[in-house]
Amino acid sequence: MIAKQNRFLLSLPLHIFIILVALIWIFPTAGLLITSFRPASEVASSGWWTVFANPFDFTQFTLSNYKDVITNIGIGRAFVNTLIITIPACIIPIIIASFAAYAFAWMEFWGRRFFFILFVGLLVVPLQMTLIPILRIFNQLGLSGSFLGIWLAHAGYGLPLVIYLMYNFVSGLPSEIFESATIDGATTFQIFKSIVLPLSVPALASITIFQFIWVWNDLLVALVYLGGTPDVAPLTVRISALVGSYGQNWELLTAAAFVSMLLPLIIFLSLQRYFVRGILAGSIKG
Amino acid sequence: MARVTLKKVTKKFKEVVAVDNISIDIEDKEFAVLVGPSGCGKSTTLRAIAGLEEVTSGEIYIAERLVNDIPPKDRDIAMVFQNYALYPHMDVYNNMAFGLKLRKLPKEEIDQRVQEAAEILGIEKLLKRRPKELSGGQRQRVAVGRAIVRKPKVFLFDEPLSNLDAKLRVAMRAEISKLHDRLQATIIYVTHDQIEAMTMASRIFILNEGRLQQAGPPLEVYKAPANLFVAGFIGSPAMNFIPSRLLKKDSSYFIDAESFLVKLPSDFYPSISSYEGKEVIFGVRPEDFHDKQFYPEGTADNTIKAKIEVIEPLGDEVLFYLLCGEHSLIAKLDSRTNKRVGEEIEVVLELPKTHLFDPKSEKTIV
Amino acid sequence: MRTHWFTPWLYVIPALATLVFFLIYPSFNTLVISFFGPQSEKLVGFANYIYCFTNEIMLSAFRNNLLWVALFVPLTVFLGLILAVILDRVRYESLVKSIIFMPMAISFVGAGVIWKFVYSYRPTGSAQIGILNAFLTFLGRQPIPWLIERPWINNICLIIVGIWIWTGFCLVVLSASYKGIPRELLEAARVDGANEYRIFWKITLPLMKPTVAVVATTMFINVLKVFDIVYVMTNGAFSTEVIANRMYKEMFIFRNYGRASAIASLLLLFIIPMIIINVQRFREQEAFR
Amino acid sequence: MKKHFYLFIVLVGLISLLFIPVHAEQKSVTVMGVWTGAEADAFNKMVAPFEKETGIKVEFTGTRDLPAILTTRVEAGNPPDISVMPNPGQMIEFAKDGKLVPLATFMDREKLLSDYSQAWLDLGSYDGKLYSIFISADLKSMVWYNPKAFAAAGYEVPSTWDELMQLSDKIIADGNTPWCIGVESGAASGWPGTDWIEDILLRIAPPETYDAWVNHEIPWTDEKVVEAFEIFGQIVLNEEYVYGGPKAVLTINFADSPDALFTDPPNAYLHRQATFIKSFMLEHFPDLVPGEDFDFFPFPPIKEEFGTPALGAADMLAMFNDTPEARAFMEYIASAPAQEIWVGELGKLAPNQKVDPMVYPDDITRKAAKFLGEASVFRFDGSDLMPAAVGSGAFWTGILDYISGYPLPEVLAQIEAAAVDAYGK
Repeated sequence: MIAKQNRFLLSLPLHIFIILVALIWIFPTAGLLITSFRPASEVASSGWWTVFANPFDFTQFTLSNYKDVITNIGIGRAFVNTLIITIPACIIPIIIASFAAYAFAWMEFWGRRFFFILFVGLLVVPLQMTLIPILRIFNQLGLSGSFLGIWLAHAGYGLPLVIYLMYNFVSGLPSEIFESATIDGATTFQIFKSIVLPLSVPALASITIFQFIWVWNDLLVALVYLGGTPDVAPLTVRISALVGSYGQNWELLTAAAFVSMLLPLIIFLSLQRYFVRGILAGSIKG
Repeated sequence: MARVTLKKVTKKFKEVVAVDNISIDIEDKEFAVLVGPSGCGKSTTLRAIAGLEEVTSGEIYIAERLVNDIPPKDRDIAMVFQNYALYPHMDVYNNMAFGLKLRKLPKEEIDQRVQEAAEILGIEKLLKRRPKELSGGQRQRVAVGRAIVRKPKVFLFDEPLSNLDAKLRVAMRAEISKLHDRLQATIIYVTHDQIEAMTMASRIFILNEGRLQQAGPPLEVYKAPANLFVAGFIGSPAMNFIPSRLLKKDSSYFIDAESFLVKLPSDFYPSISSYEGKEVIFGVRPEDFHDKQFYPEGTADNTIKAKIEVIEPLGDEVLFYLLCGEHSLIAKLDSRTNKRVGEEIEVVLELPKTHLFDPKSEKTIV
Repeated sequence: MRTHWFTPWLYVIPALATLVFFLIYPSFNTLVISFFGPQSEKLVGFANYIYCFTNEIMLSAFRNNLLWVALFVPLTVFLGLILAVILDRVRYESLVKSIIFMPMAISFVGAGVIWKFVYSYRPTGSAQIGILNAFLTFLGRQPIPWLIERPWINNICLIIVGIWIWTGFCLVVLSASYKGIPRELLEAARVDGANEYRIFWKITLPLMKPTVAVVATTMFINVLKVFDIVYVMTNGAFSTEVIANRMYKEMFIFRNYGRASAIASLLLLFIIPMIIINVQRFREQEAFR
Repeated sequence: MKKHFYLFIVLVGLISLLFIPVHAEQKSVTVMGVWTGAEADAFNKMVAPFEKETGIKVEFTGTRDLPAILTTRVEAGNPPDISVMPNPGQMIEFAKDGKLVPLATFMDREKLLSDYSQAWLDLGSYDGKLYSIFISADLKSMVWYNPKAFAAAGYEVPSTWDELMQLSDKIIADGNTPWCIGVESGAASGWPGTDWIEDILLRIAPPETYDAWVNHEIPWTDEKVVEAFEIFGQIVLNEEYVYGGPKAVLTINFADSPDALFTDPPNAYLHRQATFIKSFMLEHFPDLVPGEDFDFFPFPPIKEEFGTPALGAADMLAMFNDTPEARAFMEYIASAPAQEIWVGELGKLAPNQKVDPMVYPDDITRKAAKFLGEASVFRFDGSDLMPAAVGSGAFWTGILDYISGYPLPEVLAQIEAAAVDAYGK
């Protein structure tokens, strides 16, 4: 047995490495956070770390950036709009993709491989190229400017990656579970609902996060399909409108960046506990 | 009534023939064991009965009903998997209740059935646990319990004990046998372990390379193997096969193995006459050798001399690895034998129990 | 699984319909337009494609994308993999994971601002507001204008921003996969006397191969589509142009739909090798069934 | 728990269904623009009286992604009623494609002629038809300085190019740096340099040469263009002339670059930039007093015979959908009262001649307006008139390449290649 102390020494480089990486990663963000509390004139003239010269001098900080952001973008309405857009725009593609991933992973059908490859290949389509043809059809269907339109659009753009990630997970489930459920009398849909979905919770959690962040941070799709009037504009549109046309007002941008980061981070932190190990351990191992 | 009948069932995976024209008839309430080495097609056969594999040709009947096109859930069967295939996200109760819920049974009945099964298997206290909180043996019981609650006509077991340790395996063996008596249902059980097959089965079906080699009650198969494969597969240690020649001298038949010559009993003669002077394979089970010191029937016609190479004491019996000429033999002898390694020993063959096989067709001659 | 022939289609059709509408039809449309002139008014044959392979800026965009592929893909995947494995052993795993994932939650404009602060350059002698140059000055060195030092430094600086953003994605997906590996396998290897390094290469990595392939493919596609970072930071000036940014410019700034479509079609073409690799993996997985 | 979740989803779904006909059936006009931040606020102030008077709601979307959004929506047949044009070049393209509504169909020609100078009307026209209205202008030919710093150092405001260069040399001799320049501007980096080239070209060649250059009737390798670049190069490529040297020019954001005028001691004394830079200076240094702490003098003449032309840029609106509401709105923004609110808020200049100079916030703005109004030669920002592939593409990158040290012939040859391709000649 290695002594406890010894083991700690062995893993010391490991801890140092992790902490180093974490520091590198957090540094730019920390700069952003501190900048968001500094007045505009300071931002342009000195580095953000200079606040540490006298960290308890609170006069060098200001909440006015946040005040400006929150009051100017009409945050309540923008927040509601964002949620109205984001929640269905996450749920719809994940449901559609789960169905498809399940079929691709566990069913035999003609053209299965072809369609799977096609679906994954679509990951590369630049969405900018799709805007004009789709908006044309939307206009004819009366979908432009409607929430339904933007939900479907986000679903479409998100699908390839979601299908790809879901397939990777669902195809890795042990086949005996499916067979056992078949013999227990489950239909393909019951297997999907009672077995595949519950077992895919870790994958669903991470995919939800990705899709959520993507929709949450989207600007272009919202502007094109929904327009930017205040009654429908999501946070991103409002925030980007806050920054002057010439790209000035960095201090507002930094504050806005933190306001808009908040919810995705909360989602990430609260879903993180689903990334747990070994749900399957009991079924596939003796 | 749950007979299970396979008529000329064949299953091909692309070019590979996994099951080759198998016909089996399993009686109601029988404990049928499909046994064979891995890759012999036994699991595929079982899965075909379950409906998990579609057969390439042939017909499967369960309870006199053609089930080829009937989905697994309507075949009135339950299956226990080698890896148990418990639903990892459900507790034990729900694992067992899942199939019943799908069949929309009333809640009270589900409760009652699960309780009953849990009692039978002694897992009443585990109902709230998840599979990963259970030991291997407990998971095994849950898997069986899940099959029991369904009250199917036919139980299918796919190597259910192979993931358990040796002691637990012996205990579970007995338990499954008891369960069979209690449930009064047809059981089809797949294993590669011939001891499991011998101890549990009312009838065993030996498969090799996708073909049925022999079917019958375990002892019958043991005593009268239909061919070289069955003879070698059933019994442990395996039967000794000695390539030799059949000689006729003075109207008696002899086995000439170059290093020894033994005289066959007269009741063999009718079946072997056509092999006179030809190559045959002479088969002797280890327990049909006896130490001459303690076996008075030894004569010059049934005794051979051999050198002891290894001795493995098993308790009341001892395995002797012998070398007789160029033939390596294994003999299971009385533990009183006091010879040492390297010494020579005289062993008596119990000739009426020996077998002769045709080296070309591998069929049993006698 | 045995199903009625139509059942799988019930599961696939919603996805298929959505994709046909939002991606397949527009891609087809793009392919057609790529053979037409700027406003799709006349057929020009392969002229747009010839432009793509002869125009100097396009060629430098191809070179830069290659650099992105060579650095961004392996680094994000490898860093994600290493972190997924070693973070599993420390108690503060979720904290570090959150930190590394955080950039994913920042919009590209926000990320652009952050990194402009990092790379900011002020003339020698005046206070540096960029952390990198402040550090160099502190060491008594000359500050470096990171984003204009071509051809390597500025491109690498942009790639670092990409890595900073995307490693979190790789980490989260790979970590989920790593946690799916039965611990017994790793323990068995440890008992067999393998050191951690060998375990990683001989056990962990092979078991995670499908997921690593998925993540690598995703990152590869990301590189082909990398646009926001370059657009926000340099807009392709100082030899940092990339294919997707060029496409955006041709499409929306120069309003040359033909060329933009040709570039988009080329992006589709470049993904084909990656897809072929995925097909093979798909086949392998089939073989296990 | 689970049930609540489903209930929540259903609720969200229902609520959002209520929003599906997103735009109310009220009389309204949709307007799209690049204006965000303070400019969007000013725009809202400008439309408030209009909304009150007419009952028409103005639905404004301000986005810096205007080129992409506008292109997409126009191509898809779903344009806003009225939009800001990114530049006259793009306006002409839309007009050429027949996407714009000619304004003469409903606007009073007489009133337009009395409100606007012919130059503005011509810039808003294509093929003899008026398509867009300018609502504000910026003067570009200005050199900003800090009068207090000038006084302290004993410097005089120069009135000719030679005096300017002598002043520059004197500043160097005093151990200081004369100029501060920043051409970094995110995705649009390089544009401040294009203004230099344009201003210089107007001062070394007749306006006809400028026009020929803008229309690509003379190549980029023309000696006058080369000369303009070289004059710019004398300043921008000279480590002593420009604060921080060329590297700093490339990396300092244009909005931050005038900060150098107000350090103590000043990092630089001269800054050439348009009227709008004033708002940045005031934002970074809120205590500055216009006219006292900063002022401007016209970008001086280089060759006497070409005088002091005014270079300018302007914001223009054009109409895509011919609705009564859109007509009313176009008429409103063309009017002096609307522009008075707009320029008063932003310190920009008004193209409408009837705008009372008193609405300008300070004397500096009035001085700029006067300069713009009285200039004998006025030219619109050339890069805005060129096809985007040149004016917002190769020209910008060319400036950056030149400042970063690329040989001039190579830089110009590259822009020329892009121009040949874009103009089709």
